[in-house]
Amino acid sequence: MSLPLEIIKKKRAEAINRIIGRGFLSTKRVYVGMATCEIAAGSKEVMNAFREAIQTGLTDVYLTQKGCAGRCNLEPTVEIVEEGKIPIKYGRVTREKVREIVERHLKKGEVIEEWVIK
Amino acid sequence: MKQMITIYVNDKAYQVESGQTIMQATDGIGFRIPRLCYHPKLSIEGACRVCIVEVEGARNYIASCSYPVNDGMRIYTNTVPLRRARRDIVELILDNHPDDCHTCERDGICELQRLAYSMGIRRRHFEGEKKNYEKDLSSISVIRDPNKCILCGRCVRLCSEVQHVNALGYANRGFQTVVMSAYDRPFSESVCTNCGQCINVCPTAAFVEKNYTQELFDKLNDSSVIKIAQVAPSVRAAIGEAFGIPPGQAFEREVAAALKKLGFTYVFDTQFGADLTIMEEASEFLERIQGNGVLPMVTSCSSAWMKYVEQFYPDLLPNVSTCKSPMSMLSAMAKTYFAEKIKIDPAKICVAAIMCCTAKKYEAARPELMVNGLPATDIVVTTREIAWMIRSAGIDFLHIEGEDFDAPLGLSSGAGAIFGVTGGVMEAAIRTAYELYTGETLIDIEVNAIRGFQGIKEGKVLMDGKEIRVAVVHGLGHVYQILDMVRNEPGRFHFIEIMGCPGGCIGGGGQPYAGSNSVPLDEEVLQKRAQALYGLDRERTFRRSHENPHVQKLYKEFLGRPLSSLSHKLLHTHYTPKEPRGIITREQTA
Amino acid sequence: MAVAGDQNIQTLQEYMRGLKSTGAPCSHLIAILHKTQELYGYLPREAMDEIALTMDIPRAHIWGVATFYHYFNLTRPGRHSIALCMGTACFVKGAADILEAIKNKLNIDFGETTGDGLFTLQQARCLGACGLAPVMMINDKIYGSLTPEKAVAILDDYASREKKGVLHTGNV
Amino acid sequence: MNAMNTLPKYIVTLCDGPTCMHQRSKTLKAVIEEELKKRGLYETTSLVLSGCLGMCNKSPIVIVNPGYTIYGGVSPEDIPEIVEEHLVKGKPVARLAIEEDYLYNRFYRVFGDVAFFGQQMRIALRNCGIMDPESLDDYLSLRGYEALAKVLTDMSPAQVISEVKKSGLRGRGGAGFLTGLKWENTARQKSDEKFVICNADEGDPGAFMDRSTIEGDPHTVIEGMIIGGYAIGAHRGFVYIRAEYPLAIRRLRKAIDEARREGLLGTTILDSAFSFDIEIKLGAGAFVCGEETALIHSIEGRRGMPRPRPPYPSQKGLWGRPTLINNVETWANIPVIVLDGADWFTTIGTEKSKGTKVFALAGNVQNTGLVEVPMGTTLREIIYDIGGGIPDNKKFKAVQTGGPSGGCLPEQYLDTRVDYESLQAAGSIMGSGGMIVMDEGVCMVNIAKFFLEFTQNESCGKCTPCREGTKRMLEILQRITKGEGIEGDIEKLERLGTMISKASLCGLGQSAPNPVLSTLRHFRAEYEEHIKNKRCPAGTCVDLLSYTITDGCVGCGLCRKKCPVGAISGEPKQRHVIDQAACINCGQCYAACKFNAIQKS
Repeated sequence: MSLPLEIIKKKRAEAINRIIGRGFLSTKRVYVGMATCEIAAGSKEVMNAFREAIQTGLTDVYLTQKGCAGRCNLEPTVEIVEEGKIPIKYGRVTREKVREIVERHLKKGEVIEEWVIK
Repeated sequence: MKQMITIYVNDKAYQVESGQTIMQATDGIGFRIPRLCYHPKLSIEGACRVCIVEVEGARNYIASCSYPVNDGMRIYTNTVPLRRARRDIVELILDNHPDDCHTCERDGICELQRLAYSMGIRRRHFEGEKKNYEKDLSSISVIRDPNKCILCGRCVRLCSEVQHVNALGYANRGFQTVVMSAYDRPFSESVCTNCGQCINVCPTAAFVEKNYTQELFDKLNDSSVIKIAQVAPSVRAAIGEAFGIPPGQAFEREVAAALKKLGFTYVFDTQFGADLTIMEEASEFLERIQGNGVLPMVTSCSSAWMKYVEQFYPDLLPNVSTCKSPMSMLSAMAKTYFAEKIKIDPAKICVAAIMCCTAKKYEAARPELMVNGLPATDIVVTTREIAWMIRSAGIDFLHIEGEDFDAPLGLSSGAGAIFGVTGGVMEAAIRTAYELYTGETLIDIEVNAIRGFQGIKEGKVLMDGKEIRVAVVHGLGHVYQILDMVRNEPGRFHFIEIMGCPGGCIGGGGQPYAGSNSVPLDEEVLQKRAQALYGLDRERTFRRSHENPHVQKLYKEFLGRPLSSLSHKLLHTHYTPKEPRGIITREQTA
Repeated sequence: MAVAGDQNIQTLQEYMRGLKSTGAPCSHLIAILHKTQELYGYLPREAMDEIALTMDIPRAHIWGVATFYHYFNLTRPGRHSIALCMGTACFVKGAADILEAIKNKLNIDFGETTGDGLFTLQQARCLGACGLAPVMMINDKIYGSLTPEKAVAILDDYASREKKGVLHTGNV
Repeated sequence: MNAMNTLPKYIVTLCDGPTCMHQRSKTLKAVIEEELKKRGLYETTSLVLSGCLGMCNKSPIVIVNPGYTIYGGVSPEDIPEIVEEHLVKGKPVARLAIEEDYLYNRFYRVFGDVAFFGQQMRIALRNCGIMDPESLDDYLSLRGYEALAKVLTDMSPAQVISEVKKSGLRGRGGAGFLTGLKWENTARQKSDEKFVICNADEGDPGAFMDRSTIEGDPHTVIEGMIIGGYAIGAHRGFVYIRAEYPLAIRRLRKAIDEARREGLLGTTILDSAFSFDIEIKLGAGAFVCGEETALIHSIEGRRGMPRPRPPYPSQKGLWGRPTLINNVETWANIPVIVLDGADWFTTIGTEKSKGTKVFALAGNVQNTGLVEVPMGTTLREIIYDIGGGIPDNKKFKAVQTGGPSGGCLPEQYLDTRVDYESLQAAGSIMGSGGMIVMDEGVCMVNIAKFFLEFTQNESCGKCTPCREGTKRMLEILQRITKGEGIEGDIEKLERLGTMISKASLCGLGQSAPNPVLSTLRHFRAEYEEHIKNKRCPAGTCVDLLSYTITDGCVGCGLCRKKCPVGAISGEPKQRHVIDQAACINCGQCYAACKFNAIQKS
């Protein structure tokens, strides 16, 4: 019988493998806020827009939801995390903005500064 | 081992037992902290906040009813800010209570009125909107007036914890909280058994009996009617209290005299009905044990219990004796046997029953108890109502010359008298059944095993070598225990007495309100009322129902024998399951 | 008593059957009432009676609980339930004006349903969307950053879509 | 801080917590700025001062992002090397870098550069916003359930309790009772069964910390509860959560199911001898159920009416058994205390209030949202540095903390440190974390009335002072805001308020008068103005308003058309007049006027 600590370390290793298996190591990780407040502000639309982008050919992106980070009046929020770069947080994202974020940021690597939460 | 600790009350040291609440401890050393929602027989509510005290080191006031004492505790019961807070709390209650003391049923005997007076509230500071609800007049026994309710919750706790009926509950919340029955339906459509204990514990007039005194005065002044009164045993054991006499003194002949002064043509005794009940019930019991009838047989005298069984235990209705209650038996005899005797049209007779009970008002209205198309009992008034009528009619009850009850339905045995105490019916039945069964006279007729105020009492009687196991229950809250036993061990008992009210009829819902020096349901008061009835029993020449010569005469002249077909027609009845079905609670739920 | 063949009552009974064996019956009461409201949209008396008899809980007790918790409706609600947030953040940002506008528009107060059975107005105590204050929730959808005009326009939109029959039922 | 017009290449965070500040982080800042300028990097580097980062033993701390390189024990002499090697050449300075793996760090890797977040310290909310709340894998990857495993492997229940006690953690639900003490009291009881409850009946209007925590990181609450169960010897836990939070309920349910599937809940957790499971119990819209005895009654299926204490829930709680109740935020702190240690935890916060507190910042403030700061942060820092101050150039008037149980504090209290004692001393309370900022347009009498309406509505109706007393107080306030206040009303409010707070049965009643008493204390003149002069200085009490048309009127006639009662008259191009007797103060003219020619007073 193993000790709980050993078990949990094993579980963690397995969990990390599964996350990687889901594409965590993609160059860009996109987190969409999906708490009640975010959803109220329209984040479901945002999430769907990213999903559609992936379905229609956007690659090398790891898309996931996240809880509310707490910046309520700028919701919906989206984070784009890239290894070695400063994580970009977009605020008040809409379906239209997603289209641009996909085209400019995710595909071309251009940060759309005016939407960034500073 | 009781541990003694030191507490300081207003800076004076006292030795008290540990493990008590502040209220219990201070009650024992000569204090009486004002209180309202607290009741010794009910769970601690802590709601009214009248009993607050200051405790050194505590940021807030402490409700003394619920807070335990500890060693070295310094308690202050009368500081200026505390007195003001307590006064303001009582004023807040008053501010949301009708200002109609002068026209209120409980004027002069209202706990709130007493409390407000002792708090020294002479001016109002916080008056505002008052609640405004309709009175619920639907029940034939109990009136509910939410406007007078101060939400102490005693009735809710009582109905749930003591009676397990759960007809009452809180509804809504906050300032809108109201005590009502389920779905805000009329009380008459609830599971209420009409026991009236809510009236007894209510500190104000939020619950009162449906008052029939005016109807009765009208009848008494109607010369075309023959006015017959019958008086329950427990009325005589308690009515003195309504006139300021300490509990424990029986006023038997005084009641008879007062009723005659009120204008009754004949004053009969429900105890005669009780003797008659015993004749029938003992015979029914013997028939059941000898003829494979449904056992155990359960008594049927208590009106609250009868409605309870119809709603809560309809499957056990075959166990219930078919005998009518003493009241209904006597009324039936008055309108047949006696009417024939005096050659009067029964329709011209008005039978008024003076009862310790509110549920009897409901019983009197049961259609199945009609006799030859007429209601057997026309009007039921409680001990409280009759005491008021006596006073109102200008009769000096305390100096009245006693008179006898009238023949032929006024003579009773000692067995009839003890009907009013829990265990009394059983004791009376044993006295007679023993003799009917064995042919021998029972010598030791005081059956102590089934006396007293324990919730469930069990006893055994040997009749010709046959062991008869009996049980006695009082208070509806204990009923489930005994009936669970009946279900689990059908052979365990032969005969069970069940009374709806704690203590039996002496603790009925129509008895005088607790005086200023006692609390409702005070067991000491019940003991004294019981002693009064046991005293009457001991003084009687005849102590067994079958020895009552007028009962014997009734059988000889009219009924024939117990369980005769005429008896069946006039003295027995049947029961039917009633809606809404009651929910049996084994633990308290409020 | 339950109407024979009442699908909801049957679902409710099944739900209760699953609970009855576990723990004190009373401890399931609030969950059962939630289930009832989910099925009926409110707490019909027949359903409460059914709960009383199945779970052995006195009616007065059930009634006490049903009336204590404001989440429970005791009457059938309108097709669309409007929960106007009166939380502090919304209040500070003018929820009282929104309330006034809605009251004027629909002629109902909190807890009431419009005569046409279309809207029920309810008071919410913070919908947790304070960043968008003032907010209201219609059925499950939250509308934020309201002004009195915006609120009225949203209601108009519901009403007109309802007329055209493009809206489905309320609480889904 | 240097103003940035374009996105920086690097973000340098300097810990500005009390310890680091003591270690001269301010001097460091100057040195860094100088070095940056020297190398022409000043415009492309963002320099951020953060709140305490909880690495005080290695202070001063400098963090360079991206990459989240932490430099500890940095001296001014080290700065040129860091700037040259790391910021110019892109090679972190291994010599100075420290390996710190506190649970909260991960949040900073993503959010540390934004001032709003950088000033905060995320312990309870450490995972909110950086992981998928519906993924147990995500939680596990962030060292989830490691605290539980550690406890089950290395610690006895007594050791767990002693660690929690040592941490100085106090209940985050409002009262601030020492959590460890509560655990100890419950553990001490002998009983056949004990229970653990998570109070997620977040009822303060304007507070949503618990919802966010559960929606963003449900497992942390579950993990905390299991550890609590282990410590006190309970095998069943309940989460009592508002039915108004469907998403939180769904996520929690999913998290419980997944934890159960992974052997983290249920029998023999992680192959240990310990078993524990959690059920969800729904509230149904009763604020009072946040009170622990009312909550217990509600779980038992009764009306949520509190009962007198003692006995305390730790002695006789759910079904009469010893019960440990903590709120969501408290539970969320537990895994951190276990993994990062009580010693570390106690470095954060003030002497008597350790750790952080989450606030829901709302109202008239630029940045609304959830804010978690070390205890001891000032109100000013929260409202201005994190919250960005008051919008629309309006003046700050008051901040309300503690929801309906709390109080309003005026400007002179802005430097009050948020901890249990300081807020109480100022006349408010910590409460569960609502923080509403109010500008000059908010009437304090009206706000007191608002809160009292709330508590009045939520009073369970059991005890007289709360049921009847708050009603009378409300009536008086209604009178005052209608201009019908009379001499003596203030004294009555004070008399009732004091009595209610000292005599009520439960915390709800005892604190119900706080909004009134605190505004009376700090804004008494505003009350008097309403009563004596029938004037509402903030201009919000409708019945006390009057609208007048000023010289600015050009006679466009718009107000005349808008007026629903025809109270405005005037010739075109002439100054219009409002008939005060006919005016109903609806304000439509005021809103309509394009020339600001209508005055509200």
